[in-house]
Amino acid sequence: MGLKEHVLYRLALTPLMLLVLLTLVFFLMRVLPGDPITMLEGKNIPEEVLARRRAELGLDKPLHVQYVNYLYSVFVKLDLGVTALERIPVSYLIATRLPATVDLAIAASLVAIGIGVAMGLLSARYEESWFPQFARVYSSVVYSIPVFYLGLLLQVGLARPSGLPTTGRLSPVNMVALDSLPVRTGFVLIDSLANGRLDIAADYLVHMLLPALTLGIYLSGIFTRVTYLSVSDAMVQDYTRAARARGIREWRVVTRYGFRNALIPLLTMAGLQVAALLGGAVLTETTFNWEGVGLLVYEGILKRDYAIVQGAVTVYALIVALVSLVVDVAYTLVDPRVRY
Amino acid sequence: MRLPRGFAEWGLAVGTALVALFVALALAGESLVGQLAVSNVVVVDGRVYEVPPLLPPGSRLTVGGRELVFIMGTDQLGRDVFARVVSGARFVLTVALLSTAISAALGTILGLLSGYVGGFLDRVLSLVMDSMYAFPGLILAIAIAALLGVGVLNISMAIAVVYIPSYYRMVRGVVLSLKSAPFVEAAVIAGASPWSIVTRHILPNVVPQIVSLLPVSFADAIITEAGLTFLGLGIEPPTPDWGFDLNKGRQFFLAGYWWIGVFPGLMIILSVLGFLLVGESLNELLNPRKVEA
Amino acid sequence: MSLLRVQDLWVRYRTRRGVVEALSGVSLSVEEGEVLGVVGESGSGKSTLGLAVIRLLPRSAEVRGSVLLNGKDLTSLPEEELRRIRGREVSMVFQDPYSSLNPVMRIGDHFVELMMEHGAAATREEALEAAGELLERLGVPRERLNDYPHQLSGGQRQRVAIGLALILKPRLVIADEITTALDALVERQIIDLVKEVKREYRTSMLFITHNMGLVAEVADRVAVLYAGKLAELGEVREVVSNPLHPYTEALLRSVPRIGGSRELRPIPGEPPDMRNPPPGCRFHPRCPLATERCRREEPPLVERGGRLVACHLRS
Amino acid sequence: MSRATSGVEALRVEDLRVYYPLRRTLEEVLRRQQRYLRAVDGVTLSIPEGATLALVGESGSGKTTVARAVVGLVKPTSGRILLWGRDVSSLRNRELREMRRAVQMVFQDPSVSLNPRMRVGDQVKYPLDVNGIGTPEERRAMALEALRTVGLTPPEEFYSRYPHQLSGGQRQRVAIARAIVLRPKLLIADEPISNIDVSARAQILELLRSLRERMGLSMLYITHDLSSAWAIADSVAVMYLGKLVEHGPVEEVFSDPRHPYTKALLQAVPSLDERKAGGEVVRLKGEIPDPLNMPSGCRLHPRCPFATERCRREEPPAVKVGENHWVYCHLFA
Repeated sequence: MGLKEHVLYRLALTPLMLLVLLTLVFFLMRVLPGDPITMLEGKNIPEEVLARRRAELGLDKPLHVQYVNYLYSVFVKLDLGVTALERIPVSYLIATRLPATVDLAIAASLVAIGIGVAMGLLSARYEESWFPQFARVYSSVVYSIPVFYLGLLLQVGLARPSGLPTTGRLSPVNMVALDSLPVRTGFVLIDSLANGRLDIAADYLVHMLLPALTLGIYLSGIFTRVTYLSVSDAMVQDYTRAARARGIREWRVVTRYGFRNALIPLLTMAGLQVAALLGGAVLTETTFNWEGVGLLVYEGILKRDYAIVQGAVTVYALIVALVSLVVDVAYTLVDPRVRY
Repeated sequence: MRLPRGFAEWGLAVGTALVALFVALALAGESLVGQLAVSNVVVVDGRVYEVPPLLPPGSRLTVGGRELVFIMGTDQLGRDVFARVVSGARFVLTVALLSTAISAALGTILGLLSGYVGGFLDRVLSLVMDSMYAFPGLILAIAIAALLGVGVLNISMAIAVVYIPSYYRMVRGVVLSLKSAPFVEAAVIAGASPWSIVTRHILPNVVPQIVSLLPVSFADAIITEAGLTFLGLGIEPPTPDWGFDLNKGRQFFLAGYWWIGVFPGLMIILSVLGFLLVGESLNELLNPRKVEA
Repeated sequence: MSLLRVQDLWVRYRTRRGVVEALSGVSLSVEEGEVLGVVGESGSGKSTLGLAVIRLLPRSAEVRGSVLLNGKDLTSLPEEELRRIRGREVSMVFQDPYSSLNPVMRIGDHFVELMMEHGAAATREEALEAAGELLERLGVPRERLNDYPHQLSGGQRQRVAIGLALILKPRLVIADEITTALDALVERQIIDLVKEVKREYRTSMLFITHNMGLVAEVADRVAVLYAGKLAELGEVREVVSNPLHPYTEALLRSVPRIGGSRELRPIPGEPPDMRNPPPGCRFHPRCPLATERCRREEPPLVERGGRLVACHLRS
Repeated sequence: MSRATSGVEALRVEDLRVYYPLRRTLEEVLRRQQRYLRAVDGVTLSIPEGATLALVGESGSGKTTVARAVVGLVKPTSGRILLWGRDVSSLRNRELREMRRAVQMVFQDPSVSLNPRMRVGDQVKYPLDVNGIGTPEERRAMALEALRTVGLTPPEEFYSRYPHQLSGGQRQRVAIARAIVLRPKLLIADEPISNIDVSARAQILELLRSLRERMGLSMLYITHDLSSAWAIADSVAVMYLGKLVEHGPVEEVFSDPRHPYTKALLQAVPSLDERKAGGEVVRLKGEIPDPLNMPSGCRLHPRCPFATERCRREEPPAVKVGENHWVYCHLFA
């Protein structure tokens, strides 16, 4: 198969994966006790009100009809439905929340990759020093810290003394200012820069610092570990030994033989970390009141708002599929042996 | 006795000590600290005393001629933080144990089936498992935990679902590689039945791999449990639980009452670290990476 | 003065299961323009010898003794000085051509890197030109420089590895089982190539193998190792036609010769456990001629008619 | 050294083909095409009862696939496999099981052909267990006997060890013990000495040879090592890219090889003796091509120094060049 065919194949697989997840979530939410109306309005609402509200949301129909209707609207009409209470289109809600989560995820990834790669490379280069041991202890300890705890510690330890903001995405003033900007993409950084509002961009970055550090440090544990392991794996291969036998400089051996070959397993790992990243984002967003999809889905679950949860699941699945597609294409850049 | 050498041996020593401590706490912690974990009321000689809330760590209190020491202070309800921290081990370790057992058992059975039977069953199961594996597990766990409600079994199931795919993928992979291993082919040539091949050749070679995954997935389960209870899911107050207490303590954190949250958080870290170290060190000691001679 | 002089070399590995004695006091030399074959079964220490010379043993190895290349002791050279010698004065070709080239680097880049690192080429183009020329002489089309290792066949890869070992015209090349991973016909091509290189470049070689036939074809002298010790050392023709050490003799007889007798005469027993080598002569548990003395006393290495042999029966 | 044979054929392989379907590209799916890897492409050979046939060739020649088809690990795409005159595909249930039991195999690498988590004795006993032969005590006794037969003495000591506690040669002995414990009549040995140490090779060859005498085994010995074929086989068949190129009695083929490939293979063996002067030197160009791009006509033609236009176009026929000595080459047609 060529790359093009592989991409097509992956794309064809995405709806299947989405179907599996949506089916899982759909039945979980319907089969288990509780529904949005009783959750929202208490258990003592009159019978006929309940019936009417249920009918409005289509909850009075048999389960399999609801299921088919739901799949029909997602896959054919590309419609994610409306929220139970305010009847806001879910796609609108997600569109307004997604940029915040994407920003956070990218920033956190940069932190995690930066720390991980630096630690991994230094460990491989100075293998006989104390550094590799330190890196391993670091990665184990960081892996053990719950991300929300790390967030709290940073809030107390870093934000309180330095006066960094601990919640929200922007100062209230800028929140209002942002709304009145002519150019809107939803991405605060892009919007503020496009409109020449450097102050808003700076404010946003300051607000993002703590959440990004929190999520980034949390993920850096596993990045450090995998970088170190894959680099040292490549460092005992025949080609590395052969390079040393040719008198190649050690830093070069570490980077062009060790790290360059470690990129292949690293890429696989990075692709799989998207799940951890998005999961960690839920807790990080809750801790820092960062209004992204994570916070939205968490509230949706508590309110038992089917539409929000299913909509978010759809978006998550699409993100995961997109990332794995990117990873697959990246393989062909990183490893000349890969031909799909 | 000699001192441990290298990361693996130190890791095993420290990890085992931590694991032993937490297992001991889970078994006996509650009986050691008594009622103070769940109430702020002390009864001395038939008289009832109330412990004031938000006492800082190291506070001493004399009630009815007896001196009480609150080395970790008291929480917003006047309960002893130390007592809660100590007795909190039971809930989280029970959940971790249950969920790991459930996911390991289900994942292994499904992985065996998928890998050995192959064909359509394998395709469908793999699609389902891969979808779940790639999906943010915590979100799935949150959803399930929110729907199932409180209780040890409910929260355990919510966590178990997340880790089934890990076991499934590992077991399936091992089974696939074993299926074409020469010693399995030799068994086929000797006339062995599929049942005999699975039980005598495949399972014995899968089990060690599962076992090596257990401690790390146990550690993961603790973190996930803490995440769920931090969000207020799956647990019913006043059951002592680190994640839950941390969440409650969070509101008092910035106000300066740091001890309510800090200590439960530390307990989470140390318990996760214990199992993680045991798992990683054991793997390294049992499967040393080859060093060219 | 010999080009390479290994003196009383001891190598031990510390492993989890105990200390392995890989080499126990081996001394030998390689003259200018000479190919010295090193023969032994696995565990004899032959690969350890090759790696010890170029100082690439794993860190778990303890090394004693000296390795003099052109009078410089490689065992005590500072790391940076050693690096400059590797590749330029002494180089090595490894057993498995499938894993000894960096899979993510083009063939040409292997040469460019090597030559620029050692200041043998000023520009990329210059390096590629020299590499292309050498490869063609070694039977690899020049265009292969643009390929990645996986695009080459096993034989071509081994030719490339040989090219990398030769391009800086080192004084000594260590060849460690360089045909073992190859198919019969490709092995033949590589043997022919090595012979040609020997003729044309007059490069000295330490040719390590388990195959006596190979040594007979390419080497001038041969060192037979058994359990980390030198059993016999001498001119190849003489050793093959008239082995002095019972181990050499048994080794030669254990391989059936096509067209010769079809009887098999295996060496009895198992190679020794090097964590706990046998006392006295290390070959005595498997030697048909062993006496009480062989069990107790280690035989010294003595000269017999221009040859060195370590056997009580010959002293 | 041709030994007396009863005239019965232990194994006969007739026009065996084993094709593996390749994963299809999108275009092929749309055009309903299917490409195959032709691992074995029309091989015919036979082993008289009590004789040993060496099947030699380089990696990728298909020799191992022939062995796997004979023991039933792969299904032939076409052709027939006859054991003692009976077509395997016509056998059912009990008969098939019994026939299979009579054909056992020794694999190439003893470090992967033994179950790492099973005691050596239990592995040898296992074939008896699954076939329900004898009582547990009898099975144990038979396993001990098999260990003794392959030279692992005292057998009681080896019985309870695990494979990793043995040397490579000893492991291969265990694998042989496991193969003979069912008292097979045909033994397939797939490169049994190529993954073990030099000094153990002759031991294993000698063991196989003595077993053959003692148990009256017929043997298919697969190897790329011609000198071992010389030591152990009565006749030899040479394969290249899924096809036979030459077969005949060992002495005759090795002293007077006809096919250019056989010649090159024989001349490739590193020799202890000084190269004899005279005689044509055959060197083949290049290396085995990718089996997905099989050459037309004679498969050797792109590498053969004697190739003619005809070799490029036509597949060579089988030509008889001596008593039981056949060669597939246009040079002799």
